[in-house]
Amino acid sequence: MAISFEPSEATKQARAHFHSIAREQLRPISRRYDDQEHDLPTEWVDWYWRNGRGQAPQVDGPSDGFVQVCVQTEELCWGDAGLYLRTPFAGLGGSAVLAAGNSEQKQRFLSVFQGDGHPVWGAMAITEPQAGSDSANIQTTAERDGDDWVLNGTKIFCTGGEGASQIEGGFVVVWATIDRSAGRGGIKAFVVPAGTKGMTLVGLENKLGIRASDTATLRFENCRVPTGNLLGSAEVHKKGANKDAKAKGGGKGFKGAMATFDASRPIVAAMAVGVGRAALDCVLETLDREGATPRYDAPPTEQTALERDVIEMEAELQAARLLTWRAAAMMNQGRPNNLEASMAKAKAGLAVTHITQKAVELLGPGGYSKKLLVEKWMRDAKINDIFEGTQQINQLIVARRILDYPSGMLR
Amino acid sequence: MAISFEPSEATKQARAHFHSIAREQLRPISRRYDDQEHDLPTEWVDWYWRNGRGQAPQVDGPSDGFVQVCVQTEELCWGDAGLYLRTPFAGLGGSAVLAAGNSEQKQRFLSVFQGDGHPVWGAMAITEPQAGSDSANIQTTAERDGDDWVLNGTKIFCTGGEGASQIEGGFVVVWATIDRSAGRGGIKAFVVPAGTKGMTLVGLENKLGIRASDTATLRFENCRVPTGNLLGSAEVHKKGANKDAKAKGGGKGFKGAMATFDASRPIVAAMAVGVGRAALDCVLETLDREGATPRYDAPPTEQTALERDVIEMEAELQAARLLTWRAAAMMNQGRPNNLEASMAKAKAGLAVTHITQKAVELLGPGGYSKKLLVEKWMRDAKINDIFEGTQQINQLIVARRILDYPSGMLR
Amino acid sequence: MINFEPSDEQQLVISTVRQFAEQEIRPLARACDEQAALPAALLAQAQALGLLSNALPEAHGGGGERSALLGALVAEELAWGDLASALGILSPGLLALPVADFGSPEQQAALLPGFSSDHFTSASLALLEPHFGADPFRPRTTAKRTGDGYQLDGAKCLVPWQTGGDAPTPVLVFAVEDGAPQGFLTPRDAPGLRATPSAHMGIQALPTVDLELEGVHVPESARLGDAAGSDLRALITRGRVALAALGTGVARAAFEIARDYAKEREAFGKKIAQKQAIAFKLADMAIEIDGCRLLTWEAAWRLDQTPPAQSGSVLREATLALSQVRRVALEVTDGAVQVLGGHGYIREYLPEMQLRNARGLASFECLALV
Amino acid sequence: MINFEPSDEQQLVISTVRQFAEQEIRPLARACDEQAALPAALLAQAQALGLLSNALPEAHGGGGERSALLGALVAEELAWGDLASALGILSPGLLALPVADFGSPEQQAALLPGFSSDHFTSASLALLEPHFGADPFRPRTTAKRTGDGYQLDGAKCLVPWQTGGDAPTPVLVFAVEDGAPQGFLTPRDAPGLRATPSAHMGIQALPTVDLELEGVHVPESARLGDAAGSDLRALITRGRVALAALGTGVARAAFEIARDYAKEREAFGKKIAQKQAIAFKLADMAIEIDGCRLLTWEAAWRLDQTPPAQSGSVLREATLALSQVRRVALEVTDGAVQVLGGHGYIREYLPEMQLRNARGLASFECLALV
Repeated sequence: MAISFEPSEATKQARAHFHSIAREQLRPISRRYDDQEHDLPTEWVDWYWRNGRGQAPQVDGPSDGFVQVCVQTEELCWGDAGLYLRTPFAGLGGSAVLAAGNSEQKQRFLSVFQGDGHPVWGAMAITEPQAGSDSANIQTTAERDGDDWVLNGTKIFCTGGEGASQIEGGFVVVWATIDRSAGRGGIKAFVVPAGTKGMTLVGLENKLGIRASDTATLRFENCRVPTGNLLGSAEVHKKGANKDAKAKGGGKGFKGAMATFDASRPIVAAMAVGVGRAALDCVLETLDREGATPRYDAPPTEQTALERDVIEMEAELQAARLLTWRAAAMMNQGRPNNLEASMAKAKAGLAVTHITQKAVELLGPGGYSKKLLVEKWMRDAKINDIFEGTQQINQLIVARRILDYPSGMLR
Repeated sequence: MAISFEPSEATKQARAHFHSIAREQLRPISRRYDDQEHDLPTEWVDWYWRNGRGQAPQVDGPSDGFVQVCVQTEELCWGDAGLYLRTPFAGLGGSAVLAAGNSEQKQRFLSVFQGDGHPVWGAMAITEPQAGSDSANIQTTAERDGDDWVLNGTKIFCTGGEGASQIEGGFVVVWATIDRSAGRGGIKAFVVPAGTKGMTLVGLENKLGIRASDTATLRFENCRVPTGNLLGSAEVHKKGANKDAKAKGGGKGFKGAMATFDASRPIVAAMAVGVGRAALDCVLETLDREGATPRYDAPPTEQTALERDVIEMEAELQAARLLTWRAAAMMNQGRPNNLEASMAKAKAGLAVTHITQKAVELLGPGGYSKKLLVEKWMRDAKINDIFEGTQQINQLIVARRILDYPSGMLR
Repeated sequence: MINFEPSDEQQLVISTVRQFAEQEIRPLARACDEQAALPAALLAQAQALGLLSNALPEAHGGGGERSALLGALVAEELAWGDLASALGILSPGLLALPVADFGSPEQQAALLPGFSSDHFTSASLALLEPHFGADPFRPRTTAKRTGDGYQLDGAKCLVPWQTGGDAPTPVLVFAVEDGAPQGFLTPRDAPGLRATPSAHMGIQALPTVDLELEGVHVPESARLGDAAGSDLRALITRGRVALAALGTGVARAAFEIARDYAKEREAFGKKIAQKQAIAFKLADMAIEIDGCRLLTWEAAWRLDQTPPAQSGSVLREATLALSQVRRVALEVTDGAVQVLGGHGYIREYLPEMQLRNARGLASFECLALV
Repeated sequence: MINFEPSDEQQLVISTVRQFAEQEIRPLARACDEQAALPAALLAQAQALGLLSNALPEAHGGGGERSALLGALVAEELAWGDLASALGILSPGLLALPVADFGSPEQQAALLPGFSSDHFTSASLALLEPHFGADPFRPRTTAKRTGDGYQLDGAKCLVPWQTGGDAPTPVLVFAVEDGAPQGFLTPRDAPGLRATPSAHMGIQALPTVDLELEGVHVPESARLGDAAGSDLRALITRGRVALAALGTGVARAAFEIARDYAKEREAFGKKIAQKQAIAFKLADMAIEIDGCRLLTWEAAWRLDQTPPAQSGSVLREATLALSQVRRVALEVTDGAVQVLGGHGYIREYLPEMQLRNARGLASFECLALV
């Protein structure tokens, strides 16, 4: 088929469906859970869990696949990105299980998300106090002891980490090294079920935005999980080891984590687009109401600064959205999208940072006040420039790809 | 005395003087010598040489010192930066002699610039085909042979290199290594008089802008100069050598070249400000003529994009000018200004690139056409982002200074 | 279904034009700029590819496969080779496409067959005006009804003015008639029409003129679309999509040169591409260029979902795409000059020319159409 | 003679305020933001420095050393400590300085002595309005002559509303009388005046209110400057210089935190400051901040060459400075958040607060004066 920008019928229906959820379920409680940081947004969690986990109506016909997922994510985050992140999802932990787990593990850890029980959460724990975006430098250790792996270390910035570590049925996928001398090759992922002894919720971060989301610090002290909770193989491939062997069995360690990011980046970018659109929509609605709808045919010397700002915001947002959809569409075809996913994430994070900051400015003192949600969206938006790989990390990945440099050539 | 932005009387008079030179001598021939690339602008060269080398009227009272030099440079470059660079000056070569030469050398090489003879030029040759801004990596060699130094190598991007190498009385200061194993410590400066055997003018660059200026490639093949033409000492200080010794005698080698740059950067920044102001003045005059004078009290939502652009251009230009003056004022007090000079150069280069590019846009198809000089100023301005240390080099110097890092810590 | 992969047919066109740009346009780009002329042979070769002909109605000898998206794909590739050459090659479309979209049957029959031939037929459109603050949507040039036609008065600038081709075609002049802009097919040798060659910072190889129109008389039949007229908004929309595609091509070309230079050039013992300041700049360029392309594709695709007469309904998307491209093409070409340092500033390398060309995009309207 | 070095006296003021900011303001900044309040003790300590008193006329107990430049130097240092605290500390000037510049002898005698004392006297100015597109130069709030005074009607927002001090001072409300804006000294408890606490993304520690004015009556003597009136343009000019200085301080504070963090933090085996992407960003911040400071100094210095009533003649310079500061303070604080990465996003470090505070600069006018 040819290039097309026409969403499938299923995508259109899903968009409408999630838009109404965003409008009716999320927006009304947005301000409250921004103010009441760390409170569980029970209305949303329960509503979502009870109402088919937000499932969109089934539609026959072709599917946009991952692009549709992006559209859905955009709609929910148009509603509220903080609450979206607090939704009872398997989250990045679930993606890791899907990407690197065997079928028994998928069944064991993920079926609860389709079950009839209470809401559950999954999460992923990678970042450590001294590491930041340097995920190859993981200090948390996993040592084999009989039929168990014993984890020791501290993880920070674990999105969804409270729910995943505290509520029965949930789990945290923890990245730890089983052989520090092996560098990246020694890093493996372990599923730690909620409530496992030795896993402690140390605290939750007070944040600039996405305050409804629980960003946790988790401590692992002699935390034991059975060997069956290791995702992928325990084999360690040292630097310079046979590449074939790496590709076969070892690809589920560090590279597995990275592959999870490739898959998650378009979703994260779509989150960003949703927040940015919320702010832009608010500006456009205000302008319409005030009879100041931007002109696309203004003479160059008569265009207002406001018109130019709005045009730039619209263009930036749409560019971010299309880059996101492109990265998602490549996943539909099973094509590697490491470059395109990083492009989308880098662009979306930056674009919505600008768009939301500009929206606050354009709305004047009102935009700066807490009477509108725009100020909150500006605070929420900034996370997209930071988490799941900062702006700089994504630039780095893009740069390596376009230069065709291995990581050693450009750091 | 307290902080003051009031130029001295001498500076005011010099400004008026050089402004009228710029308007009457340079502007009328601007377009011609842009079109007739590589032609010597004889009207300007002769006028300047005959008319007291442009000397400003003597004024009693306090002097702004180097700040006045910046003001004068700004005025001339407001006239035409390409012609300014073709002015019979001792140039950077002269600055190097002043900074690193002994009194005999100063007399021998510089007196001709005050003399009654024909116009003469000085130039500095550092850059090499494979080195770019990496001036520590100089490949041109100087070998001692009896009472001579014998130079071999090729220099590119030598501003003023045609006049300095071809017209009797002029000279080129050539940076060459006398001991490659010593790295920077082995780099020394040699004065090569115009017409010296073995120095060949290979060619002149065809450039984007400043086309009236002669950017030369010079080849040195067994080019002999007497030992008395070495600036500073022949002693080589190797890496890790005693710092005191370095500070005493060796400071006139590589560090001497760098000091020349510190002194020249505010002047180069002032050149940039002059070109940027030419473009901005043209925009402001056009707006005044069209009854579209920018308002400084426009309500935020009614400000035109044009007004915002002009305000930004004005602010950027003035910020660049003040940073330049600050770096120059520090020289008056003999204070090290490496940080401030690099700040000024970086800011001015970038600011006037933007200002002139914007000016072309704001003037529409007319700004893009060759009927106005704005398109030329845009082409001229870009050199300020590149020569005498690119944007990146200046950022690097600023970064090292603010981080208090030696060069080895940040490259 | 949302899809970003060109079809086989689209891919074939891209590959063909890319090869043409690489082998025929790019090698001549510097010389064309310095000599301020486009070789007739290049235009003839390009015409032989049948890009325009393919888009014209079958009834008049064309292929009947009009597609703005295909036009955008072609424009990007041509401009990757060289912007001035691309504008020259696409210039027949400045008359042919408006006539195809709005022309009366008689106008179509008279003018279109010439553009479907293998010979390059030069053509032009006069929209931009030289006064400060000129508004392309609301020209000041006037068209007044006279007894047997119209009288045109005003001034135009940046009008492509190539010669060559079997017969000189009229220039399509936009003027305001009773408050609404309309196009008038004006013979190049009409009394009262004076063309003065003009020169610009960039696109030097494209011959352009300033036009003065003083009491120029054209017959009633010269009005594009006859009684029905034409829609300038539709043309500007198509012009903006074309410019967006062209600008994307210029930016991509400059980016690639900068990238390759950075991988070759050493400083301080490393390739300069290994410096974050350079590498990240290149990464940003790549991201922005892809964003521009996707915005352009979307606007073009929307045009293809819309009857030509209603093209103006896509003005928003076209404007968004072009506004990004104007910014990005300038930033990328300026950045490429910067990456090349001293070599960026000399006319041995292409980025300085690409910077001059890219700066023009801010002022252009309807210098090409899709 | 052009000189960028502060005099000994200027340097002494800078050092004193810098020390105060470092020792008294900064340590409380986070707690003030979280608790949305400024400790009375902090305001009292700041008052004891005599910054405002020094600028007021000697006739009313002040030091008679009014200097906008000194005001700018002070503002930068205070805001380096914390913007909300700086605004609180400077808020008495919102009434005292306009009264010093424009007040009638009676108004000066009644109001100024209180501000020259060692006690912090809260004061306020109401200029900004809540409607979309509000124009600070042309308020919508109206002042109508009545038999014995004026009737004020309208709405204001972002009005600093501290309490404390010996006696509550009137709020200086700007309203349009016969087409020209004038200031009216309005008692806080005037019937018809309703103050509702407001909350914002940033400057949370500064108490602010929305004001509604419905048929508020003030006597004839409430008009600032009596018959002569006052010049809003002059006040806005002084407000812009103050904001520019404050914004420079915020940016400098965020820059320093980012710089120090980058020198401490390791990634991939190196300090992150050793990465060009970080180092160059820090270099750009430093350059832009210095540019902002110099522009601000120049505007302030020009104010000092101008009689207070003609301050409006410096509007251009003040606007240029503030326009740069608005951009730079936002970019630098956003950049600081970025340099700190995850730590930039949490409320353990100051950059996230500085970003929230800096964003407000775009909407502020006359939240402080020099």
